[in-house]
Amino acid sequence: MALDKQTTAKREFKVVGTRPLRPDGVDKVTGKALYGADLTAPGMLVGKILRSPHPHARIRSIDTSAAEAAPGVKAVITHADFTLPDDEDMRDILVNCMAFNKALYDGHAVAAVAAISEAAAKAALKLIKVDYEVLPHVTDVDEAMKPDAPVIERGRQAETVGEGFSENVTSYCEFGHGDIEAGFTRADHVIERSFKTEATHQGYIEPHACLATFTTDGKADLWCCTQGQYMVRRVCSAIMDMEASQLRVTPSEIGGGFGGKTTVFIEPVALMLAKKSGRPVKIVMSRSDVLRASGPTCSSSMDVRIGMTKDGRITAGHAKLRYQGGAFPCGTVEMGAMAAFAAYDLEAVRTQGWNAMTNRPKQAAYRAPGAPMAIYAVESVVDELCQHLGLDPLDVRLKNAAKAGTKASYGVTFTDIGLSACLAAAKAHPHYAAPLGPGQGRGVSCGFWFNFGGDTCVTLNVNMDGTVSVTEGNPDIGGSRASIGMMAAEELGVPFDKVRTQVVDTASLGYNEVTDGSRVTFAVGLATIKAAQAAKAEMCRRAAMIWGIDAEAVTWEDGCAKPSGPNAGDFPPMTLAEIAAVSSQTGGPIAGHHEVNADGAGVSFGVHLVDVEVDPETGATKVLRYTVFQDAGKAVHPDYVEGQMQGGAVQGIGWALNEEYIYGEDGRLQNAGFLDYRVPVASDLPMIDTVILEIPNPGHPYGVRGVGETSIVPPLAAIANAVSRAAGVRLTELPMSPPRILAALDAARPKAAAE
Amino acid sequence: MSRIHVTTSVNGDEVDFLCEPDETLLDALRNRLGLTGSKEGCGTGDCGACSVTLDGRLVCSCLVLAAEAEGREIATIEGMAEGEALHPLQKKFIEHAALQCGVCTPGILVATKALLEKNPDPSETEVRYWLAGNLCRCTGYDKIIRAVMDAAAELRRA
Amino acid sequence: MRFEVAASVAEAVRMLAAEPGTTRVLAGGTDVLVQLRSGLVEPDLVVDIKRIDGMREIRAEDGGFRIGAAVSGAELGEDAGVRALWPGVVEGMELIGSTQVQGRATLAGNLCNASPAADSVPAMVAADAVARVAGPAGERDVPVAQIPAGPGKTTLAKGEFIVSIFLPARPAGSADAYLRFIPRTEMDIAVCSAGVSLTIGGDGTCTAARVALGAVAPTVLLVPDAAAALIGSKLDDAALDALAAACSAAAKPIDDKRGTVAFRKKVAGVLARRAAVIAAERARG
Amino acid sequence: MVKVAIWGSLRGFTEGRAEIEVEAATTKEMLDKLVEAYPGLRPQVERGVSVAIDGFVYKDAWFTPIRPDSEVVLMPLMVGG
Repeated sequence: MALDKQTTAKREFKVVGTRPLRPDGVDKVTGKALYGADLTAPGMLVGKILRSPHPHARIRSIDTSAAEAAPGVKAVITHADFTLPDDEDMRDILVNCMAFNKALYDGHAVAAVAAISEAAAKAALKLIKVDYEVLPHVTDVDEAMKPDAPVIERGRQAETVGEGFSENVTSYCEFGHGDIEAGFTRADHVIERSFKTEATHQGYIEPHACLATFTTDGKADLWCCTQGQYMVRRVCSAIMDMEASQLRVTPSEIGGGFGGKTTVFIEPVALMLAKKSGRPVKIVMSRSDVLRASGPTCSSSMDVRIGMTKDGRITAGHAKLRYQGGAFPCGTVEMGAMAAFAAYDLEAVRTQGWNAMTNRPKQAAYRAPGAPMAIYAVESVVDELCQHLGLDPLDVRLKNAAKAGTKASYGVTFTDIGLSACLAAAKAHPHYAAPLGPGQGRGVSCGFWFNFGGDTCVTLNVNMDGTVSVTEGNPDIGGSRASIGMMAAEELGVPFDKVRTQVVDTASLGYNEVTDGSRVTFAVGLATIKAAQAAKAEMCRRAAMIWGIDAEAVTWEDGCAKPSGPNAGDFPPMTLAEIAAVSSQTGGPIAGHHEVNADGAGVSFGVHLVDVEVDPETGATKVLRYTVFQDAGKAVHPDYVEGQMQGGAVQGIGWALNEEYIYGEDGRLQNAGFLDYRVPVASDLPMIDTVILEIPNPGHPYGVRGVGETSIVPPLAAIANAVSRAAGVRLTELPMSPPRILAALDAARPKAAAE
Repeated sequence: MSRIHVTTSVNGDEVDFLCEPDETLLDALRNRLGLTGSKEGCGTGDCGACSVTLDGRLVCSCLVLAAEAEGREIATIEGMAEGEALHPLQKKFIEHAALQCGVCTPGILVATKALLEKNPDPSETEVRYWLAGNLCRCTGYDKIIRAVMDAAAELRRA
Repeated sequence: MRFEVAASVAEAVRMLAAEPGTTRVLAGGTDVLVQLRSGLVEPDLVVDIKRIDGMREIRAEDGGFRIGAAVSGAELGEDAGVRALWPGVVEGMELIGSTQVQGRATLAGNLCNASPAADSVPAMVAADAVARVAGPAGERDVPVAQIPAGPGKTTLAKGEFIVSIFLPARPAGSADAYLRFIPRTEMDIAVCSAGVSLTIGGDGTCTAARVALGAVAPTVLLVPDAAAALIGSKLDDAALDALAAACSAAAKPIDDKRGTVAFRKKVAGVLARRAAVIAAERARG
Repeated sequence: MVKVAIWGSLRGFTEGRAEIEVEAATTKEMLDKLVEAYPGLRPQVERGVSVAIDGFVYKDAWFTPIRPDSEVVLMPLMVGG
């Protein structure tokens, strides 16, 4: 459908844009909904994983004999039970799930057991003897890039990386256009600053959990909490060297993911234990396992240089981004480098990015992966330029805002985008005019995310009683059953409560990409609308048969088939229910399908506005007021769009203020629990106000844009800018924990006194 | 380790089970009694997903030994609705879209019910501090707070 | 591991003394269960003392209060008498963990966990509270400050456990306050903390004071210099500055994942100063 | 002929060119021709690329038609959260 883009004509919606009750609500408020750890099977064993205490160590040998002989133990596995797949990505995933020749980070899995009880499994883990040769380690991105750094794995460097770096640097990228040096010359003021951000974790409340069964004829069933059951099947069947059709993966309800459940950590281990023991095996990660050995974000080190004229025109921008993504190559800095200056219409811009390996867990996606850090750095420098030149930060952003026709730094020319609308809405909002008290500061930041579509497959069945069943393949992580059902109801012209949306296992539909890239409401919605259109065409054909007229002479309107005009014949409209009731008599069941590699996901922009107060004696920051402005294209269920905006904002607040991976000198994670990995709690926060803007995405029939990810991008800089203005000193390192803020304040105090 | 026989009351029903001496009440509820509505998010009392009441007092069931439950009264999320009738808090959570993934929801509902029984007219700040031990990663708490305030108002009217 | 429920103090002492291996006393369990589950401690015996008579009671005694070892934070907070006499101790206790943790956690448990950052301990030390310890040799009274021996270690002997905490009577014009610094608003371990107990005479002069700091040394630190800065003053800025300086000087903290030496030294003074102001306001009624 | 914009770090493999002209009517043809003309691009193309055509991003879609006046931009393969 490349050249068949949708119309942007305004249309009247009946269901889309309303706020019906979500269909899975009752299950989730009564405790009936089944999540990853909630299923049991007869004869089930408990699976437990032994993890490396060392950040970097060669595994000389693993002696499992005592564990195998222990009472109640039914299987013990190590890397020796697996065969490395040919595909490099699959190999990395397997080696991350089970260490081969080396333990690459604190918490890396080295062996696993399945036993009849938790206690027996725990006892068996202690009997496994691993002979480690401890190696020098590196966890900091700048250290890892130095030529003399301990190398995580040789031979992983792409041809794009230049000379002078450690082999840990796996790839280099560069984007941009124009002559930046000429641009800086035109500037009245240029600011260059260096920034660092620590790794954060998605922090989903539900730890990874799965239940695997394996039959002797090679069929397997896997129940797990995941953002994509088809991805799990593809990866696990490759690792287990089995045919995809022989592995059925059923997604549980999912207790949060935010990108962290777009890959596997324990599923291949459970499958191998189940295969070896011949019994169902359940593995549930502890919170400490989740933090040590699932997929946090990249940490970063960045240099940003921006020039501006006295009247606020940005003349050039240059960003150098260095990300570490754990012990395997990743492609995250590319997205940061493309997103860094996306909010600006620039004549001269250059971004460079380096990905590096360290002795940390393999990074996984986290909401707009790669973008929040890069945009934090850029938006901080823009803010400082505004301060220096005495300019209003929203005016400056409006003046330089990317718009339709802007050539983005990554080469693409934008179509209709909502950035200026968000900025104008922020400017006009009462929040922006509200007075600030002493010690308080206001910060603004733009945010951007690309949004994706991808492989999608939906079936829509019209039942004989006039109800509709939508079958889709993307786990409902935040209300998508509601939004998908609403789009089906809208297209068919039936009430929302006549539609039930089911998320199904891998045997029931073709491939669906993981719930990521803010793709579900966009892509699954698109496929659902197309499937509904197919069902409508079939229902028109059935009505035509009943009326004895040509199918082309029947149209669908308000939930009914109608003759298309006076010439077509004079028949009373037939409702969906009436057509469905006689479907058996008119040719059999009525269904619509749509299968597509969806494109046309429109980019998404947002603007955040925040007020904070900094305690000058302790460096504590209190968030006083927060408003999110975001372009949703078309908000299908506004409650859940607001929910995405609020949830992303608060995750960003956590990233900005308190969340961080803390590694000790010994390379071990110091804060592997919710006590010291500090996600925001209810009492930390004010209400998060939201303003939804709707600039329709021309790539979707209803104008929908993904909304899930953009909201985590602006808070880092919005909070940093607010804190820096409140404290009177520029903060350049995240998180802005109280000791960091107080140290910055103390460093600035004698200087201020001297001036 | 010899197992311990525990007789206790869960949601008003007398139940008994055998447990290990070091087994938590949460594990016994989930694995012995099939009540999987209480969730384990951390196992260290930092997330509140396992909240239940023990003799009317709000606790983390991951920080209670199952053996301690002998002769006590436990209430879990499974006992909150009466038959088909949802508790007003449950209704308000759905109405206000106060859940996204829903995994923290049972614990938050149990905790909130305990709050409103103690303090039927809490301020927003009181609700936020009472719920500080119930982590929610999806919503940013906004819609949860709105749902609680609205449910409290409705319960006061009733 | 064995789990036993003691019916009396004597039975609990017998059980604890007879077990050759590692033992743990279970009151609120909010620390014991975390250690148990993480594998940090693998006790051979856990003795539940909650069903012993008097363990969950708060009794008025000699103008003060005797608080049973299994009284939870929530129960303590609901006691108007203790709250009126020792508001700082109550607020210290109430800061521990979440509402859920408050349903279980106890003063005695917080003390015996022997964390330098324990929230109730600086306030108890400032209050000069006394722990009653039961053991094979009978009962003895020990100042609270002498119970912790270092991080995770106590001075209690084999078979001993705390049965109650005594908060003494105090003259008119007395009050206390406790403040801690945490990065969030709840749910964190104190990065540093300060408890201040003081008495203000009729003319507004501070006649007595005790100042204790948490999380700036291996055990809670009583700072006599800080108290001396207050005593005899009218709690003017100069006295409060001297108090803060004495606290910052006395603090001997470490750098760790929760804070830095510089931060803790400075903020210990800030908190002591703020706590003294609150305590004085309370004392003046 | 369509003009394909190449991101900066690949220019080392295109004799410094930021834009390459190839005769292609679909994305697959375009990628094949690029690699044919500049074999240094092969590792990156094999690792995976996205293609933006007139502002819309296409991932692994071989037969997406390209008009001669289309804006075609090569992008690294992207993932979301």
